[in-house]
Amino acid sequence: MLQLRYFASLRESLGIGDEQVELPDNVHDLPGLTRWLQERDPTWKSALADSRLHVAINQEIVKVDAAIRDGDEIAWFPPVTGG
Amino acid sequence: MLQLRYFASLRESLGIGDEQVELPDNVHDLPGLTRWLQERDPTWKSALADSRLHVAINQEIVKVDAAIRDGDEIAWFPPVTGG
Amino acid sequence: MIRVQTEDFDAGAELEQLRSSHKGQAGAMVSFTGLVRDLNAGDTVTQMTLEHYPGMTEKALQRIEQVANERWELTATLIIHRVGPLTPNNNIVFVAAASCHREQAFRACEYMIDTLKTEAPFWKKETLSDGTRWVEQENSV
Amino acid sequence: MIRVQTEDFDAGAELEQLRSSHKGQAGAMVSFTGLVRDLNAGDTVTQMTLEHYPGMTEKALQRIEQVANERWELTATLIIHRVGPLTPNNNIVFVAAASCHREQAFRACEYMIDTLKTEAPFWKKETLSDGTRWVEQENSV
Repeated sequence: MLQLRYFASLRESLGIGDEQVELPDNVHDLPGLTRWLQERDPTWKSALADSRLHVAINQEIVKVDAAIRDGDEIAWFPPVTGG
Repeated sequence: MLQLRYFASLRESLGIGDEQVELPDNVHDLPGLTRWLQERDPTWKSALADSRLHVAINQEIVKVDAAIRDGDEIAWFPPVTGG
Repeated sequence: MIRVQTEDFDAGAELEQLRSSHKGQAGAMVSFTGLVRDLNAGDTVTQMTLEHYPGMTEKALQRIEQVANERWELTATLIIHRVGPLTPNNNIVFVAAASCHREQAFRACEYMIDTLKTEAPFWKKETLSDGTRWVEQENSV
Repeated sequence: MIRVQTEDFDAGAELEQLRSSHKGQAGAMVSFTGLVRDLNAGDTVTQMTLEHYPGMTEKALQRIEQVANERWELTATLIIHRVGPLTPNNNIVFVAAASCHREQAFRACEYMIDTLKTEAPFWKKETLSDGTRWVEQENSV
Protein backbone atom coordinates (compact mmCIF):
# COMPACT_ATOMS: atom_id res chain seq x y z
CA MET A 1 0.00 0.00 0.00
CA LEU A 2 1.01 3.61 -0.62
CA GLN A 3 -0.24 6.52 1.48
CA LEU A 4 -0.81 9.51 -0.85
CA ARG A 5 -1.25 13.03 0.53
CA TYR A 6 -2.17 16.30 -1.15
CA PHE A 7 -1.92 19.73 0.46
CA ALA A 8 -3.20 23.30 0.12
CA SER A 9 -4.36 24.38 -3.37
CA LEU A 10 -3.58 20.92 -4.77
CA ARG A 11 -5.80 19.29 -2.11
CA GLU A 12 -8.59 21.66 -3.14
CA SER A 13 -8.11 21.00 -6.86
CA LEU A 14 -8.24 17.22 -6.33
CA GLY A 15 -11.06 17.36 -3.78
CA ILE A 16 -9.25 14.97 -1.39
CA GLY A 17 -6.40 15.30 1.09
CA ASP A 18 -5.27 11.70 1.25
CA GLU A 19 -5.90 8.24 -0.12
CA GLN A 20 -4.40 4.79 0.03
CA VAL A 21 -3.57 2.88 -3.15
CA GLU A 22 -1.99 -0.51 -3.86
CA LEU A 23 1.49 -0.07 -5.31
CA PRO A 24 0.90 -0.72 -9.04
CA ASP A 25 3.03 -3.56 -10.42
CA ASN A 26 5.03 -1.55 -12.92
CA VAL A 27 5.63 1.49 -10.67
CA HIS A 28 9.13 1.78 -9.18
CA ASP A 29 9.73 5.50 -9.03
CA LEU A 30 8.03 8.87 -8.73
CA PRO A 31 7.67 9.50 -12.49
CA GLY A 32 6.00 6.09 -12.80
CA LEU A 33 3.60 6.79 -9.94
CA THR A 34 2.75 10.25 -11.25
CA ARG A 35 2.04 8.81 -14.72
CA TRP A 36 -0.14 6.08 -13.21
CA LEU A 37 -2.17 8.65 -11.22
CA GLN A 38 -2.52 10.88 -14.27
CA GLU A 39 -3.78 8.02 -16.38
CA ARG A 40 -6.21 7.03 -13.64
CA ASP A 41 -8.06 10.36 -13.60
CA PRO A 42 -8.07 13.55 -15.75
CA THR A 43 -8.21 15.75 -12.62
CA TRP A 44 -4.86 14.29 -11.51
CA LYS A 45 -3.59 14.56 -15.10
CA SER A 46 -3.80 18.34 -15.08
CA ALA A 47 -3.18 18.95 -11.34
CA LEU A 48 0.08 16.92 -11.15
CA ALA A 49 1.36 18.51 -14.37
CA ASP A 50 2.20 21.68 -12.41
CA SER A 51 6.00 21.82 -12.44
CA ARG A 52 6.09 23.97 -9.28
CA LEU A 53 4.81 21.11 -7.12
CA HIS A 54 7.12 19.63 -4.50
CA VAL A 55 7.08 15.98 -3.51
CA ALA A 56 8.01 14.46 -0.16
CA ILE A 57 8.48 10.73 0.40
CA ASN A 58 8.17 9.66 4.02
CA GLN A 59 8.15 13.35 4.96
CA GLU A 60 11.43 14.22 3.25
CA ILE A 61 11.55 16.37 0.11
CA VAL A 62 12.78 14.25 -2.82
CA LYS A 63 13.96 14.80 -6.37
CA VAL A 64 11.70 14.16 -9.34
CA ASP A 65 13.20 10.72 -10.10
CA ALA A 66 13.01 9.29 -6.54
CA ALA A 67 12.38 5.56 -6.05
CA ILE A 68 9.05 4.37 -4.63
CA ARG A 69 8.72 1.36 -2.29
CA ASP A 70 5.67 -0.37 -0.87
CA GLY A 71 4.61 1.30 2.37
CA ASP A 72 5.85 4.76 1.38
CA GLU A 73 3.98 7.94 2.24
CA ILE A 74 4.09 10.26 -0.78
CA ALA A 75 2.96 13.87 -0.54
CA TRP A 76 2.49 16.50 -3.27
CA PHE A 77 2.21 20.18 -2.44
CA PRO A 78 2.75 23.69 -3.83
CA PRO A 79 5.71 25.86 -2.74
CA VAL A 80 5.48 26.53 0.99
CA THR A 81 4.33 29.94 2.26
CA GLY A 82 4.53 29.80 6.05
CA GLY A 83 6.40 32.05 8.42
CA MET B 1 32.91 79.79 31.00
CA LEU B 2 33.49 76.28 29.76
CA GLN B 3 31.71 73.24 31.19
CA LEU B 4 34.16 70.32 31.28
CA ARG B 5 32.99 66.74 31.79
CA TYR B 6 34.89 63.50 32.32
CA PHE B 7 33.37 60.01 32.19
CA ALA B 8 34.01 56.43 33.23
CA SER B 9 37.65 55.41 33.83
CA LEU B 10 38.80 58.96 32.98
CA ARG B 11 36.48 60.41 35.64
CA GLU B 12 37.97 58.00 38.17
CA SER B 13 41.56 58.80 37.14
CA LEU B 14 40.94 62.53 37.51
CA GLY B 15 38.85 62.21 40.65
CA ILE B 16 36.16 64.58 39.34
CA GLY B 17 33.27 64.28 36.87
CA ASP B 18 32.86 67.90 35.91
CA GLU B 19 34.19 71.37 36.48
CA GLN B 20 33.72 74.89 35.16
CA VAL B 21 36.68 76.94 33.94
CA GLU B 22 37.02 80.39 32.41
CA LEU B 23 37.96 80.13 28.73
CA PRO B 24 41.73 80.90 28.76
CA ASP B 25 42.69 83.89 26.56
CA ASN B 26 44.91 82.01 24.14
CA VAL B 27 42.68 78.90 23.76
CA HIS B 28 40.68 78.68 20.53
CA ASP B 29 40.55 74.98 19.81
CA LEU B 30 40.61 71.55 21.39
CA PRO B 31 44.40 71.03 21.17
CA GLY B 32 44.86 74.39 22.91
CA LEU B 33 42.42 73.50 25.68
CA THR B 34 43.96 70.08 26.20
CA ARG B 35 47.43 71.62 26.45
CA TRP B 36 46.20 74.22 28.92
CA LEU B 37 44.60 71.50 31.12
CA GLN B 38 47.75 69.36 30.94
CA GLU B 39 49.95 72.28 31.98
CA ARG B 40 47.57 73.08 34.84
CA ASP B 41 47.91 69.66 36.53
CA PRO B 42 50.11 66.56 36.10
CA THR B 43 47.11 64.25 36.61
CA TRP B 44 45.47 65.77 33.52
CA LYS B 45 48.80 65.69 31.71
CA SER B 46 48.93 61.90 31.77
CA ALA B 47 45.19 61.17 31.67
CA LEU B 48 44.45 63.32 28.58
CA ALA B 49 47.49 61.88 26.76
CA ASP B 50 45.50 58.67 26.09
CA SER B 51 44.96 58.68 22.34
CA ARG B 52 41.90 56.43 22.62
CA LEU B 53 39.87 59.15 24.34
CA HIS B 54 36.89 60.62 22.51
CA VAL B 55 35.82 64.22 22.83
CA ALA B 56 32.32 65.66 22.47
CA ILE B 57 31.60 69.37 22.25
CA ASN B 58 28.04 70.32 23.14
CA GLN B 59 27.21 66.60 23.16
CA GLU B 60 28.43 65.90 19.62
CA ILE B 61 31.57 63.86 18.95
CA VAL B 62 34.22 66.13 17.37
CA LYS B 63 37.57 65.76 15.67
CA VAL B 64 40.83 66.43 17.48
CA ASP B 65 41.23 69.94 16.02
CA ALA B 66 37.71 71.24 16.79
CA ALA B 67 37.21 74.90 17.64
CA ILE B 68 36.26 75.93 21.19
CA ARG B 69 33.92 78.83 22.00
CA ASP B 70 32.94 80.42 25.28
CA GLY B 71 29.94 78.58 26.74
CA ASP B 72 30.83 75.22 25.23
CA GLU B 73 30.35 71.93 27.09
CA ILE B 74 33.40 69.75 26.42
CA ALA B 75 33.43 66.07 27.43
CA TRP B 76 36.28 63.54 27.39
CA PHE B 77 35.62 59.83 27.64
CA PRO B 78 37.02 56.40 26.77
CA PRO B 79 35.55 54.30 23.91
CA VAL B 80 31.92 53.48 24.68
CA THR B 81 30.96 49.99 25.85
CA GLY B 82 27.16 50.00 26.23
CA GLY B 83 24.62 47.71 24.66
CA MET C 1 12.71 23.75 21.10
CA ILE C 2 10.01 23.71 18.44
CA ARG C 3 6.23 23.95 18.76
CA VAL C 4 3.37 23.85 16.25
CA GLN C 5 0.13 25.05 17.81
CA THR C 6 -3.26 26.61 17.15
CA GLU C 7 -3.10 28.75 20.32
CA ASP C 8 -1.47 32.15 20.45
CA PHE C 9 1.95 32.59 22.08
CA ASP C 10 3.35 35.28 24.36
CA ALA C 11 6.63 36.50 22.86
CA GLY C 12 7.67 38.07 26.16
CA ALA C 13 7.10 34.88 28.14
CA GLU C 14 9.01 32.91 25.50
CA LEU C 15 11.98 35.30 25.64
CA GLU C 16 11.87 35.17 29.42
CA GLN C 17 11.92 31.38 29.30
CA LEU C 18 14.84 31.42 26.85
CA ARG C 19 16.71 33.78 29.15
CA SER C 20 16.08 31.96 32.39
CA SER C 21 16.98 28.56 30.93
CA HIS C 22 20.54 29.81 30.41
CA LYS C 23 21.08 32.14 33.32
CA GLY C 24 24.07 34.38 32.88
CA GLN C 25 25.52 32.56 29.87
CA ALA C 26 23.81 34.30 26.98
CA GLY C 27 24.60 37.94 26.39
CA ALA C 28 22.34 38.37 23.38
CA MET C 29 18.88 37.25 22.32
CA VAL C 30 17.44 37.97 18.88
CA SER C 31 13.81 37.27 18.08
CA PHE C 32 11.66 37.41 14.97
CA THR C 33 7.88 37.69 15.20
CA GLY C 34 5.78 37.21 12.06
CA LEU C 35 2.31 38.78 12.06
CA VAL C 36 -0.76 38.55 9.84
CA ARG C 37 -0.96 41.72 7.76
CA ASP C 38 -4.33 43.29 6.93
CA LEU C 39 -3.22 44.02 3.37
CA ASN C 40 -1.50 41.75 0.85
CA ALA C 41 -0.87 42.48 -2.83
CA GLY C 42 -3.18 45.48 -2.51
CA ASP C 43 -6.16 43.56 -1.12
CA THR C 44 -7.71 43.72 2.34
CA VAL C 45 -7.28 40.45 4.18
CA THR C 46 -9.97 39.58 6.73
CA GLN C 47 -8.71 36.14 7.70
CA MET C 48 -5.66 33.95 7.15
CA THR C 49 -5.70 30.16 7.50
CA LEU C 50 -2.49 28.21 7.99
CA GLU C 51 -2.44 24.63 6.71
CA HIS C 52 0.51 22.34 7.41
CA TYR C 53 1.74 18.76 7.02
CA PRO C 54 1.65 17.25 10.52
CA GLY C 55 4.71 15.10 11.13
CA MET C 56 6.78 16.54 8.34
CA THR C 57 6.39 20.04 9.79
CA GLU C 58 7.95 19.03 13.10
CA LYS C 59 10.80 17.22 11.35
CA ALA C 60 11.50 20.24 9.15
CA LEU C 61 11.53 22.65 12.10
CA GLN C 62 13.75 20.35 14.16
CA ARG C 63 16.22 20.11 11.31
CA ILE C 64 16.29 23.90 10.88
CA GLU C 65 16.97 24.32 14.59
CA GLN C 66 19.66 21.62 14.51
CA VAL C 67 21.49 23.17 11.57
CA ALA C 68 21.40 26.58 13.27
CA ASN C 69 22.95 25.09 16.40
CA GLU C 70 25.65 23.40 14.34
CA ARG C 71 26.54 26.53 12.40
CA TRP C 72 26.50 29.08 15.20
CA GLU C 73 27.43 29.16 18.89
CA LEU C 74 24.03 29.30 20.53
CA THR C 75 22.89 28.74 24.09
CA ALA C 76 19.21 28.28 23.16
CA THR C 77 16.86 28.37 20.17
CA LEU C 78 13.10 28.38 19.76
CA ILE C 79 10.71 28.07 16.84
CA ILE C 80 6.94 28.38 17.35
CA HIS C 81 4.52 28.32 14.41
CA ARG C 82 0.76 28.65 14.61
CA VAL C 83 -1.69 26.79 12.38
CA GLY C 84 -5.43 27.17 11.74
CA PRO C 85 -7.51 30.34 11.30
CA LEU C 86 -5.91 33.68 12.21
CA THR C 87 -6.94 37.32 11.84
CA PRO C 88 -4.91 40.44 10.97
CA ASN C 89 -2.27 41.41 13.53
CA ASN C 90 -2.31 37.89 15.02
CA ASN C 91 1.02 36.23 15.70
CA ILE C 92 1.98 33.60 13.10
CA VAL C 93 5.53 32.63 13.96
CA PHE C 94 8.18 33.28 16.61
CA VAL C 95 11.84 32.42 16.12
CA ALA C 96 14.52 33.22 18.68
CA ALA C 97 18.21 32.54 19.24
CA ALA C 98 20.33 33.22 22.33
CA SER C 99 24.12 33.42 22.20
CA CYS C 100 27.15 34.92 23.87
CA HIS C 101 27.70 36.90 20.69
CA ARG C 102 25.09 39.13 19.14
CA GLU C 103 26.22 38.54 15.58
CA GLN C 104 25.77 34.79 16.02
CA ALA C 105 22.28 35.34 17.43
CA PHE C 106 21.31 37.59 14.48
CA ARG C 107 22.68 35.18 11.87
CA ALA C 108 21.01 32.14 13.48
CA CYS C 109 17.63 33.84 13.91
CA GLU C 110 17.61 35.09 10.33
CA TYR C 111 18.73 31.70 9.02
CA MET C 112 15.93 29.93 10.89
CA ILE C 113 13.13 32.19 9.64
CA ASP C 114 14.52 32.31 6.08
CA THR C 115 14.80 28.53 5.94
CA LEU C 116 11.40 27.99 7.57
CA LYS C 117 9.85 30.14 4.85
CA THR C 118 11.29 28.03 2.05
CA GLU C 119 11.40 24.53 3.57
CA ALA C 120 8.78 24.02 6.29
CA PRO C 121 5.46 22.67 4.95
CA PHE C 122 3.06 25.49 5.82
CA TRP C 123 0.61 27.10 3.41
CA LYS C 124 -1.31 30.34 3.84
CA LYS C 125 -4.80 30.90 2.53
CA GLU C 126 -6.24 34.40 2.66
CA THR C 127 -9.88 35.35 2.99
CA LEU C 128 -10.59 38.59 1.13
CA SER C 129 -13.86 40.54 0.91
CA ASP C 130 -14.73 38.69 -2.31
CA GLY C 131 -13.39 35.18 -1.73
CA THR C 132 -10.30 33.22 -0.78
CA ARG C 133 -6.88 32.67 -2.35
CA TRP C 134 -3.72 30.73 -1.60
CA VAL C 135 -0.72 32.95 -0.99
CA GLU C 136 2.00 32.62 -3.63
CA GLN C 137 5.54 32.09 -2.35
CA GLU C 138 6.85 35.40 -3.64
CA ASN C 139 4.19 37.37 -1.76
CA SER C 140 5.19 36.20 1.68
CA VAL C 141 6.86 38.65 4.07
CA MET D 1 10.88 55.79 20.65
CA ILE D 2 13.91 55.82 22.92
CA ARG D 3 14.17 55.44 26.69
CA VAL D 4 17.09 55.53 29.14
CA GLN D 5 16.07 54.15 32.51
CA THR D 6 17.27 52.50 35.70
CA GLU D 7 14.17 50.27 35.94
CA ASP D 8 13.93 46.91 34.20
CA PHE D 9 11.81 46.54 31.05
CA ASP D 10 9.44 43.81 29.90
CA ALA D 11 10.48 42.74 26.38
CA GLY D 12 7.11 41.09 25.78
CA ALA D 13 5.13 44.17 26.76
CA GLU D 14 7.38 46.32 24.56
CA LEU D 15 6.90 44.02 21.55
CA GLU D 16 3.16 44.00 22.21
CA GLN D 17 3.16 47.80 22.30
CA LEU D 18 5.14 47.94 19.06
CA ARG D 19 2.67 45.56 17.45
CA SER D 20 -0.52 47.24 18.62
CA SER D 21 0.68 50.70 17.63
CA HIS D 22 0.72 49.58 13.99
CA LYS D 23 -2.16 47.17 13.79
CA GLY D 24 -2.09 45.04 10.68
CA GLN D 25 0.60 47.03 8.88
CA ALA D 26 3.77 45.37 10.10
CA GLY D 27 4.36 41.77 9.10
CA ALA D 28 7.68 41.38 10.86
CA MET D 29 9.21 42.44 14.17
CA VAL D 30 12.84 41.80 15.06
CA SER D 31 14.16 42.42 18.55
CA PHE D 32 17.55 42.32 20.21
CA THR D 33 17.90 41.90 23.98
CA GLY D 34 21.29 42.42 25.60
CA LEU D 35 21.85 40.75 28.98
CA VAL D 36 24.49 40.94 31.69
CA ARG D 37 26.69 37.84 31.45
CA ASP D 38 28.06 36.19 34.57
CA LEU D 39 31.42 35.63 32.90
CA ASN D 40 33.59 38.07 30.94
CA ALA D 41 37.16 37.47 29.73
CA GLY D 42 37.28 34.39 31.93
CA ASP D 43 36.28 36.14 35.17
CA THR D 44 33.10 35.80 37.21
CA VAL D 45 31.11 39.02 37.20
CA THR D 46 28.96 39.70 40.27
CA GLN D 47 27.71 43.15 39.31
CA MET D 48 27.74 45.48 36.31
CA THR D 49 27.28 49.23 36.55
CA LEU D 50 26.25 51.27 33.52
CA GLU D 51 27.40 54.89 33.43
CA HIS D 52 26.19 57.25 30.71
CA TYR D 53 26.29 60.88 29.58
CA PRO D 54 22.80 62.26 30.26
CA GLY D 55 21.66 64.50 27.43
CA MET D 56 24.17 63.24 24.88
CA THR D 57 22.88 59.68 25.34
CA GLU D 58 19.35 60.61 24.35
CA LYS D 59 20.59 62.59 21.35
CA ALA D 60 22.75 59.68 20.21
CA LEU D 61 19.91 57.15 20.51
CA GLN D 62 17.47 59.46 18.72
CA ARG D 63 19.91 59.90 15.86
CA ILE D 64 20.44 56.14 15.58
CA GLU D 65 16.68 55.60 15.44
CA GLN D 66 16.27 58.38 12.89
CA VAL D 67 18.96 57.03 10.57
CA ALA D 68 17.42 53.53 10.77
CA ASN D 69 14.04 54.97 9.77
CA GLU D 70 15.60 56.83 6.86
CA ARG D 71 17.50 53.80 5.57
CA TRP D 72 14.84 51.13 5.94
CA GLU D 73 11.05 50.94 5.55
CA LEU D 74 9.94 50.62 9.15
CA THR D 75 6.57 51.01 10.82
CA ALA D 76 8.02 51.38 14.33
CA THR D 77 11.33 51.32 16.20
CA LEU D 78 12.30 51.21 19.86
CA ILE D 79 15.54 51.54 21.81
CA ILE D 80 15.61 51.07 25.61
CA HIS D 81 18.87 51.17 27.55
CA ARG D 82 19.25 50.71 31.27
CA VAL D 83 21.76 52.57 33.47
CA GLY D 84 22.95 52.07 37.04
CA PRO D 85 23.79 48.86 38.88
CA LEU D 86 22.77 45.53 37.30
CA THR D 87 23.40 41.88 38.13
CA PRO D 88 24.07 38.86 35.86
CA ASN D 89 21.17 37.90 33.59
CA ASN D 90 19.57 41.34 33.99
CA ASN D 91 18.37 43.10 30.88
CA ILE D 92 20.71 45.86 29.66
CA VAL D 93 19.30 46.92 26.30
CA PHE D 94 16.31 46.26 24.07
CA VAL D 95 16.22 47.26 20.40
CA ALA D 96 13.31 46.45 18.10
CA ALA D 97 12.20 47.24 14.56
CA ALA D 98 8.85 46.52 12.91
CA SER D 99 8.42 46.45 9.14
CA CYS D 100 6.37 44.99 6.32
CA HIS D 101 9.51 43.15 5.24
CA ARG D 102 11.51 40.91 7.51
CA GLU D 103 14.83 41.67 5.88
CA GLN D 104 14.33 45.38 6.53
CA ALA D 105 13.47 44.66 10.18
CA PHE D 106 16.60 42.50 10.61
CA ARG D 107 18.89 45.06 8.96
CA ALA D 108 17.45 47.95 10.97
CA CYS D 109 17.58 46.13 14.30
CA GLU D 110 21.17 45.03 13.75
CA TYR D 111 22.19 48.50 12.57
CA MET D 112 20.69 50.09 15.69
CA ILE D 113 22.43 47.81 18.18
CA ASP D 114 25.75 47.87 16.27
CA THR D 115 25.71 51.65 16.14
CA LEU D 116 24.60 52.00 19.74
CA LYS D 117 27.58 49.90 20.79
CA THR D 118 30.07 52.18 19.03
CA GLU D 119 28.43 55.61 19.28
CA ALA D 120 26.12 55.91 22.30
CA PRO D 121 27.91 57.19 25.44
CA PHE D 122 27.49 54.27 27.83
CA TRP D 123 30.28 52.66 29.82
CA LYS D 124 30.24 49.33 31.65
CA LYS D 125 32.07 48.70 34.90
CA GLU D 126 32.27 45.16 36.18
CA THR D 127 32.51 44.08 39.80
CA LEU D 128 34.57 40.87 40.09
CA SER D 129 35.32 38.84 43.20
CA ASP D 130 38.58 40.77 43.67
CA GLY D 131 37.71 44.29 42.57
CA THR D 132 36.24 46.32 39.74
CA ARG D 133 37.25 47.05 36.15
CA TRP D 134 36.00 49.07 33.21
CA VAL D 135 35.00 46.94 30.25
CA GLU D 136 37.20 47.46 27.18
CA GLN D 137 35.39 48.08 23.89
CA GLU D 138 36.60 44.86 22.22
CA ASN D 139 35.21 42.70 25.02
CA SER D 140 31.61 43.80 24.65
CA VAL D 141 29.06 41.33 23.25
